[in-house]
Amino acid sequence: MTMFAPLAGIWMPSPQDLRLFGAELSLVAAIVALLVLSMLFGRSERLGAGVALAAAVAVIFFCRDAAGLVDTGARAALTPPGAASMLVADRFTVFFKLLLALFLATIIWLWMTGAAAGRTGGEVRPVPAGPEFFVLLLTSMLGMSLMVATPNLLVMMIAVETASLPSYMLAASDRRSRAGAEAALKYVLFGATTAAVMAYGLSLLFGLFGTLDLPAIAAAVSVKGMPALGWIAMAAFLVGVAFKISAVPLHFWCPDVFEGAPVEVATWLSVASKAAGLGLLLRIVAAFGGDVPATIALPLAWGVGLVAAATCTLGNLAALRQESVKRMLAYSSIAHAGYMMMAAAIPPAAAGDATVRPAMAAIVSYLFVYLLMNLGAFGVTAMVAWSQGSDRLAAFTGLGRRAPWLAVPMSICLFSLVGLPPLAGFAAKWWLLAALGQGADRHSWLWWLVFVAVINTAVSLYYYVRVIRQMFLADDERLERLAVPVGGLALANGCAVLLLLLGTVAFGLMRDRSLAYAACLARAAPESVVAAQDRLAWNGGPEGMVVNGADRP
Amino acid sequence: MTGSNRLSIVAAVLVWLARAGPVWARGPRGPGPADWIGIELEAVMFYLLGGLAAVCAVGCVLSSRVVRMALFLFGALGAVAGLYLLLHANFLAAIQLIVYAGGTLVVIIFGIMLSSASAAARYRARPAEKAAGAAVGLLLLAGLVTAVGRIDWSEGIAAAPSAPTVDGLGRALLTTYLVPFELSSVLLLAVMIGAAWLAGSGRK
Amino acid sequence: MTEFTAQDVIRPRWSPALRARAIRRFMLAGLIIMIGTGVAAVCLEIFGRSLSPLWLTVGIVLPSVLAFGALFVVFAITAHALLGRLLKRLAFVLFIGSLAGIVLTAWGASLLFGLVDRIVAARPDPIAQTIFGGELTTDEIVRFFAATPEDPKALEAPPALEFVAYLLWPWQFRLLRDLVLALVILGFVSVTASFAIWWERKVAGRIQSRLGPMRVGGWHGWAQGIADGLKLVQKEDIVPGRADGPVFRLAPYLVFIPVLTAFLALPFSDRWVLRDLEVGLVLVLGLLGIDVIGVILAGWASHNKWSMYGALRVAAQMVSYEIPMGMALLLPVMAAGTLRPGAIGALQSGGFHTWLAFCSPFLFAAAGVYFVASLAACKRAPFDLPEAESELTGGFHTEYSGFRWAVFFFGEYAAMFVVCGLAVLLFLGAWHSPLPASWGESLAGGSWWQRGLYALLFSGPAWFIAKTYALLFVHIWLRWTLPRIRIDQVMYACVQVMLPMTMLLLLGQMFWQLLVPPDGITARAANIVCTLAGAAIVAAFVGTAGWGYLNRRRLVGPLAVNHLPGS
Amino acid sequence: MGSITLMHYLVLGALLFCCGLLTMVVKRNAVGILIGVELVLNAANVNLVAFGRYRGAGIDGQAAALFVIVLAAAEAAVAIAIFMNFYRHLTTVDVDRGDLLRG
Repeated sequence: MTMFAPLAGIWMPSPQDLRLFGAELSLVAAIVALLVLSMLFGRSERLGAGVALAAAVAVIFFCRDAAGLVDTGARAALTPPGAASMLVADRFTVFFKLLLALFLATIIWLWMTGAAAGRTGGEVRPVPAGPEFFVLLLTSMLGMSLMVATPNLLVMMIAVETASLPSYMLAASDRRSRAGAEAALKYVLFGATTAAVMAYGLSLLFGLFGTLDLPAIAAAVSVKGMPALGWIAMAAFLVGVAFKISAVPLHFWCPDVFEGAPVEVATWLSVASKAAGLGLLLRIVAAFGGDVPATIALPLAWGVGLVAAATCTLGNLAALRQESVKRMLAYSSIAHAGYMMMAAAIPPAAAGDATVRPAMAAIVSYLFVYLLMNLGAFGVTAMVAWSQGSDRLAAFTGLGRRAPWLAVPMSICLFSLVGLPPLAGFAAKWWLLAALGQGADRHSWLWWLVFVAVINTAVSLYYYVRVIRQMFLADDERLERLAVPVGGLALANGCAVLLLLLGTVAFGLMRDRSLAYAACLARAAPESVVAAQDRLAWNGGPEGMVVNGADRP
Repeated sequence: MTGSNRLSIVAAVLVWLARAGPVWARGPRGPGPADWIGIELEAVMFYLLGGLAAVCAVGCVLSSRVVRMALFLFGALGAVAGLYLLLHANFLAAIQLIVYAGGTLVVIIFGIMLSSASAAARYRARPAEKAAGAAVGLLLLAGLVTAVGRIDWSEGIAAAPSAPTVDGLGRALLTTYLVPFELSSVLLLAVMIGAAWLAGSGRK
Repeated sequence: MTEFTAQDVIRPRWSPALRARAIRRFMLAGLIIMIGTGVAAVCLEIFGRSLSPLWLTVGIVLPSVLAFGALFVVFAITAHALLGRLLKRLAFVLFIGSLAGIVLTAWGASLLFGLVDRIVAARPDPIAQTIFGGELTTDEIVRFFAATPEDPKALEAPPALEFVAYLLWPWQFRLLRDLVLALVILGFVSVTASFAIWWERKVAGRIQSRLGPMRVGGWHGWAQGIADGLKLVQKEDIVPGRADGPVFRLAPYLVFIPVLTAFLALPFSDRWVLRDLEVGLVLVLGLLGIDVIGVILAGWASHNKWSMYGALRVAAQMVSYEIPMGMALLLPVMAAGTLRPGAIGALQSGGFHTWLAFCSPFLFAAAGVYFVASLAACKRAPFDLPEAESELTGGFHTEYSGFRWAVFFFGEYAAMFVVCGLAVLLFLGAWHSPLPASWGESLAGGSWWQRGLYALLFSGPAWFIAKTYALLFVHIWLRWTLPRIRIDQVMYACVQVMLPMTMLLLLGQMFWQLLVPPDGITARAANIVCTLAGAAIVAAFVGTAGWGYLNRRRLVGPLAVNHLPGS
Repeated sequence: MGSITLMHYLVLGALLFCCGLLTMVVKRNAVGILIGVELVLNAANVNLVAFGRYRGAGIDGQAAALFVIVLAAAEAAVAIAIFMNFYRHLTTVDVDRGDLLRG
């Protein structure tokens, strides 16, 4: 076209590139649409929820599309030829986006339930209000889905901020709550501090290696080695990632925010934020596999392992003495992040080695199961908190009688969080430990991590069972039955049923480890994700991260 | 003494002064007395601006009033903008002034004004904290400087660095850095909306 | 001549004895530092051959600066005491002298620098420039002058030439040149400010059917600005008891200095610019944005609720209006494809119709939007909420008096000049006259009077200054004509009117440049229409003024008019 | 002698970083902590631009610094909005006063 003649010399991304990132684009489109629509039709919350739901559906659709494209070998970098790639589209990112989209949909479900409860019941139910809430939710999702999709440190940092900044505001989204204000204050101060340290680390890494492209940095490291400054810079950069995962010693924000923030937001952060952080960590750790000498890969793995052990131990110990169930779940989420980090600590082996992939798959399946367990537990806690006005342990008294359809799924979710056998939580944990054990064939120190994980599981039994005991064994006749919105019942029971189903299926497949996770996901996830873990693309593999857009069609 | 006499004496003195003149102006050039003050302008500017930035940074730590801290931050920002000019990053210097000093800092000062009970409000650290802070800070600084100093920065330098132009930077932002560029624009949009929503008075 | 004397307004704050003691002390300090520095320099020359820049800065540069500072203070105090008396007799001479001085210094400096540059260029091998050692030596200067076509190596130079060489030698250093030019700019800003203060009062008087200042200086009280300045300088130095002292003292300079720095990149003509930076426009915009901080801090540090309200209004208003202002500036930048002020100015040399404001309808609208936004960014009426006298008793400068208050006003008028200058530079043909510069090409390269004629008729700093002053007049005119609007209206106008408008204009200009071929019929038609509209506005402006002048007796009243020249 | 090298800028960056970190640790006022964050981000920017100049990747360094500036602006806006929200509840921004959530 003559119109664009002045632009002829400028590079433009190809339509296929854009199609591969349709999920992100639809998120951005939803954000803009939300603003325009609320300008046209007034500030309706239901409109916001609708648009966000539509965005979630669009993301799922585009993920299926992208998965198909990725299967046929399509790759995108969104940079002009010759420049290092800024984004990658592989099965791993597609899976993460799918996970986030499903989760987003359930969060909106939870929100609708809460809004309905607030409208019908006489209780004062703080509803995070306005289309802004959904704008922020979608933006944080955009940041999270980009966190796992980039091999570039700069984009990683910006994506982390894009995920964090809206989250800070979401935590304060109930403006009448003092706890929310305080939680947001702590969250933002913590986050800003870690982000600044991360930026400093990034600047040093840029100076040391002359690039911000992760594979290029790994290549430079394997040639030149890692100086002391490099370790400092790496540690400073990982501080920002550890903040997202809420790894010890950067976990302080987590319980406060989960307690103070509205429950939808707490649920969202408990899974999505950690999942994205873990994906980012995996990408970094995995980049230092392959040709990187063991003198560099091993200390990194050791560090991650130590932090993981400390994270799950501290999380579990702190959860023991909590009276607030939300806070207890917050510490439990710290502990679970620790479990998942353990798999990231398995030192990546040479390209094509079988050790890494079970670890990746373990984390991926753990995340999926964890999403269900956490959603159920937080959902029930939300119902109780909404009708009782408190989320202390005392509010759960006699729930088995007062609302059996909440108490039973809650118990299933909690047992699954412990990791008891017939449930999906057990299968997830089993694969995690199995992956660790497989890695321990080569690095025997990994047995220590297995040991720590098992001990911690035993410890965690105590505080989960405390809630169950309060629900079924303690009762007070004076307490009346709970009025629970139907949507909430559906959510909690849906989670529980899925957990049971998954657990049963997985249990049957437990004998063959290598098959188990595949089969598990095959039934759990939509068809396009079936082979997600089979095709997990890591550096060095045949479908590894694309550098320089070399094999773009 | 007549006027013309006086004038001639003055002229003689001037000529004598000129002949005596400053040693470095006289030449001959090359290795010799003219070279011993081989200070480049860049070095002097660096020490002035860097010194200002460092003093302001230390002032930020030591000051107990928030407004003073903001003022020190302003000094540091300005000095860093000057350093960008020294580093041939003209555009960045201008952006630093517009966005950082003219935008971010105004927001911060705005926040201080709205959130402090009185102009004289002070927040003092406890002595133990001060001591611990100083020790940790100095240790950290020493560690960082040692680590930085142990690296031979001269290796692997590409060809003579050319000063990037505004044009080049603009092109890079829309090609190589397209993804971060668009991402940060979405981020700014969301932040603008969210901040206005959060700080608003709560009316619907 | 009236009976008014400068002594009436100038009440010395110091007793003569005190002043003399202070002068002695400062002189002594200066001398001691100078001698010490000299000794240090000699010692360094004797003992040290290599010296770190840090020590050199601490040992020599800083003391020298301090010594000069001390002597400057002495000079200032003395001058301060003398000026009041001098002003009475020499006001006119001073004014004319300072104007002439500024012009001559700028002009002479450029000639001098050009000469030195020629000498430098004549040298074969360039070496790095340092503070104390440059490319040139005095020998080379002498040789440059002494060399004749017959004997290029002639070294027999008269001693006077050697002396001249020492005078010329320092001017090869950028730092020194910048210092001189910075002084010129300072002088220009001072003259502009003191002139604008008087002008504003005169215009206000005319608009309100009265005379305005008539006493100081004789003819229509023209020295009022200078007298005001002197009065303010001599007033008592008051810092409110509960104010935050250092911040209170610092704030006026944070307003003034950034604006002064903005002149760094503001071109008065293609050659009359301190630094024609690649990012000049952004830099000017950034520096204009910084003075908000000074204003906010002034309001905060005063510990006074009126000041505080004023400061909060400033923070909201100025920061908000910078956005439409900056976005309106983007349109001419898009049209010109550069951020370099010199290049944008040079683009518009083809006459009235090539001025950027008339190139497309969007640019035409953007010029208007920019002008309104710039009014608000300078907190001028009708957007002068921050200092609204009737509600805030002066706003952020309620507690200020004396010299610091004067600095605020210098800053404000300098900022007005800069924003008007930007409008002229970007939209109204920069330093070019309405006649196309190409008509005068034969004059441009001719003898000195031909060149002068060219500058006067076609393009030169005079045009830039004249056009800027015309816009400055509109600023003043609007202030005394329009009522002040409410703060919510101010914010509404920015966020919901000007901002969307500039965005649409930006989009429109983008499509205009993509779709409309620059020399097609559409572009030409738009150009003609816009030019005619612009010409009509100018004609209406001049016509209204002329009609008003012809009917002045009826409009203003004989009492005020009888004093006018020509009445 | 006397010429400025990359080392000079890196040491300045380290100094700014340490001062910023100390500010974040020592101050009790939330805005004070934010100012410390800005200092650290400036340290990162000095590093980035200096590396860009001296290690032959000018555009990359400056582009990264540009993004850091943008992030700093966004972060400050969010932080101040949240501080205001906190101030509405407690009429202070002293971090130690936020003691509702404990455990």
